[in-house]
Amino acid sequence: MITRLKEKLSALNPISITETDHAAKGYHLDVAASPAQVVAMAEILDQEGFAIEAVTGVDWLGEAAAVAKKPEVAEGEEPVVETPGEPPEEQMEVVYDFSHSGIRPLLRIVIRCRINRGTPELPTISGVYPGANWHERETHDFFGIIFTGHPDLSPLLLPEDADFHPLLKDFKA
Amino acid sequence: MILHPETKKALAPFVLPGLIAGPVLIVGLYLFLTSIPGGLARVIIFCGALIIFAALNAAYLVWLERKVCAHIQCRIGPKEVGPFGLIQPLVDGIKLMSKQLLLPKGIDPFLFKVAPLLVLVPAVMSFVTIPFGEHLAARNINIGLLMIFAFASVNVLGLLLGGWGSANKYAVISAARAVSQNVAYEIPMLIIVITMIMVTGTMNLNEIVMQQSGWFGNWYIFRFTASPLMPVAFLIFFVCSLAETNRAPFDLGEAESELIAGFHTEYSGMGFGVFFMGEYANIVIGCSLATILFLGGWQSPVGIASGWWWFLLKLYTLIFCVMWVRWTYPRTTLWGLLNLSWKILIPITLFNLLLTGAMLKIWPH
Amino acid sequence: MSGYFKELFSGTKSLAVGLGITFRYMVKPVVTLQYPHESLQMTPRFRGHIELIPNEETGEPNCVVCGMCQKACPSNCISLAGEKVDGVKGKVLTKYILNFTTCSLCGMCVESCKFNAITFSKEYNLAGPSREAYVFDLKKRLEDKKQ
Amino acid sequence: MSDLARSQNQETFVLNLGPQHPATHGVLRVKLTMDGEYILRAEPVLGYIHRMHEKMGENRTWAQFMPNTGRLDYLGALSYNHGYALVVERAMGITVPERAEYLRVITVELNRIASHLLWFGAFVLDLGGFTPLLYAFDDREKILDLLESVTGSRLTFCYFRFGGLYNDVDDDFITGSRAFIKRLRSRMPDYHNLVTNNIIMIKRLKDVGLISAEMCRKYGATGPVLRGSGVDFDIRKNEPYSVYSEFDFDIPVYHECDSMARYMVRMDEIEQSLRIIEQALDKLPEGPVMAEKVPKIIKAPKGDYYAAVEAARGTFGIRVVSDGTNTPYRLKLRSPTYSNLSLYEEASQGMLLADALALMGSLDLVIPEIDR
Repeated sequence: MITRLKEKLSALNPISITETDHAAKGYHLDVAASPAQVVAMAEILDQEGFAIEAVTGVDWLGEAAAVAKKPEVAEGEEPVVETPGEPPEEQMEVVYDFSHSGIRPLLRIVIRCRINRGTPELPTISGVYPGANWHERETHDFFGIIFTGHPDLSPLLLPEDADFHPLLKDFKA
Repeated sequence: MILHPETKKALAPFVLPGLIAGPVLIVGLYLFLTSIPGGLARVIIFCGALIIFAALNAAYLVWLERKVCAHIQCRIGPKEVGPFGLIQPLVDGIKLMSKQLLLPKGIDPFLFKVAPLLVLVPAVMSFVTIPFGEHLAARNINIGLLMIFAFASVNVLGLLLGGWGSANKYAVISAARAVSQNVAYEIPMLIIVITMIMVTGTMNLNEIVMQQSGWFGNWYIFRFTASPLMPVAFLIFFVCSLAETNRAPFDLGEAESELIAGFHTEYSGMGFGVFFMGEYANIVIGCSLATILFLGGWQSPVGIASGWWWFLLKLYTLIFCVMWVRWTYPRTTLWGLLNLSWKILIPITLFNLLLTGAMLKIWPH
Repeated sequence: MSGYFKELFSGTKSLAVGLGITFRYMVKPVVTLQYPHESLQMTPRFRGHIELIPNEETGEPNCVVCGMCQKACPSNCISLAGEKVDGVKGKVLTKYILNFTTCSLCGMCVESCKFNAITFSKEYNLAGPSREAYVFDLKKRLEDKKQ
Repeated sequence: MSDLARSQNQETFVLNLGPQHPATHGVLRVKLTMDGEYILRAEPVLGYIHRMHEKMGENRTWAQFMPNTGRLDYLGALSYNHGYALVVERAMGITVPERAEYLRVITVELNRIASHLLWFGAFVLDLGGFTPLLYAFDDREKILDLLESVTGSRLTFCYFRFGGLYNDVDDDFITGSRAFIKRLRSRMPDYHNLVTNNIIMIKRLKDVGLISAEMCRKYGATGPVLRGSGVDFDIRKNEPYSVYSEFDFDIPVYHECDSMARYMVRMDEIEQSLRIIEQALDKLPEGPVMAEKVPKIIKAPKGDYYAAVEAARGTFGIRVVSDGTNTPYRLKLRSPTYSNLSLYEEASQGMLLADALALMGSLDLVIPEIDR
């Protein structure tokens, strides 16, 4: 199953596709995709009989800066002075969890999709999985990520007039 | 029994007088009521007594219901106010009466106010023809049975107007439910009543009771020569009276987990209280009729010492059964209810009607 | 047609069985506790609000004001202060305030304490007229208890 | 608007069910578009008890978040404790001592029974039967007494720690649990005779509220909802965690897809849980209840981790993203009823109000868990 799935997903040319150790990580297949590939992947998983578990986001504010900085310099060494270049774009990540209920042991797949923090947009998969509707709405509530084509992105868990996104790392209550 | 010491102290002086005065009052009342000659004065005095009876019944049936349900659920129920919580209904009544009758915005004030009365008044009026004892009926009219059913069908109007007048969606749904339910259940009930009239040959309630004198084999529930289905007829009559009075498992009108409180959602204070009194008065009427038609009214089961005490005993046993049923079953749905009426009760009662007719032809009474 | 009657009979029977069960429970003894008149003994591990433990010899609190409980508390409801007194190891507690309105009774504070200074009380009859009534001064409570 | 309304071209109205309504078990609001008593559209409106637990997780240390898990699903708090403990143990690579694992299973299963018992009572209450609620509470109270004697609290348990348990159980708990198993087994026939076999219940639940297996998959519904649709899926069997693989128990599956099937799944699960507890009590090994090599200050290695447990209402999944500090970087709680409720809009279309409320009851909603 897992090899077949890997082949099928590889056909879409994802950024990366790795098998992970379930005992250490809790899932079997970790796929990094670009926003344009998400819907196609969801369709493949749907055909294979996967069920949607959750959709969520992770805000990587400050990560780009950390990566741009040199890794920690060992003591005693002269720190290398970086030439200030173009600051890399801050990013957010949308994480899709899928599981297959028909096989034992259970197969879990994670699809990650990096998007720019400034323009957080990616297509919705609620057309493929109606269950993604609420999860995407929730993700929009918490992160402000816009799922294009989503039927209704009004706040679900937050108050109906909420204009803040509490899980952003720069949100202060 | 656990009593608050303060309550105990306050109650102590009333215990002995109460024990003496209670029976004296009851006997006196009985002698007084039976000795009044017929005529307008008798009806008026009886009506006064019946209103008090209905009000006390409503109050104490609530108490009984709370006790029965508590014990079914392995609890104690009311126990703090008075011995065994007996003062609780009175205190509740005072509370209800002292509350504001809130008129919500957008209601029809006239319908809203008149609806509870439309439930209570016909119920109390129906008491007029009920023979509690041989001479203990306000008015012994020869179409008593007909009169009770005439009044009983006004009852549903109260629910409808109350629900409609409340300007509340839950109340309107509930009113619509109550009406369709009442219409559906009036049919099997009336078919049984027709059967009983065929058997008894009279609509005079006291005469019906007289016909069942002697031992309990003479009660109509066991009168197999009239129809072998008599116990079934009694059961159906009982079920129909449950449905007519909107009692569980047919309490669709006030289905609390669906419609909050149904037609009386918007009622507060005594508006609600009157609805409640009407409901309990209707239960008493329904059970009284079942007692009179099938269980021999005030006749003793062994043929001696007949009197009003037998009537009350049978009546309250039936009322206990009503409560017992309520605290046992879940609620039916509207479809389940109508299916039961149209697919089961009506065919059986119709069959019973035909069977009784045939049997009467073969063995005339 | 036979299904109709079968359902009729089985249905009626099921209803009668239900009535039988409720009647059986009705004559059983009650299981409830008449609360204000009777009350329960809490189990030894019951987690009420916290309480200071007095030293067995001196009767003074065991607390050395290390502040671990304060740090462990997820809802910041503990505030304490101490002062240095000569001849005593550690600090001496001067103030221990538990803001019980925000406490979630998780017990992290008791777990984090290495000096056997706080424990759970067994109190559960808690009612008060105002929020302020639930800002407990545990040191004062301990002193009141001593008397 | 659905076809039903269009074809009849009747006036419709909106009924606002909740946020305070006897049937919604808390503060759930459902906006119903109705045609008479028929539901055209039921739109759940959430968030009335939203507390942003995920943000709280980012501001607390790993250990400090543990009490929060008990506040998500207050009826099955221990399962949630377990899920969180599992994910952190997975991240840290901690192995839990055997005795602790067994005790976790025993307490979680007791908690599951308590949750199902309360659901049973509340479900019958939704259908208008009051008395079974009190009987179920009577039994549940015994479980709460048992759990109180080990955990110290009666509802929002916080008993599990990373690497083991808060404290060990005593013999009273063992004998008490055995007595409870006996007691509940003797009372289950009463429940079945009083409720399950009751003709009114059967008429109300049979063929009502159909949820197909396909619909469950599309919406991610799990737990008794999925098992009532004929899918043999249980995390305890499909992705065995803790020591569940050592017990002999069945996963009740019903293929009718109706409310009755979901009801029966839960009732059978109570019996299966009793079986698990019985076996666990028999096999309970001696030993410590806390792993030795647990660091004082938890700092999960960088990376993201996922763990799922079978809670009383379905799969509770928890994803943590760690940046190597003493607080989680991101904490995602995947609560089962959130997914289960999301299919309500589709499933309740064209139903009668009373049946739709029965369907809602059969989903076993716990609102704080949905709103988080």
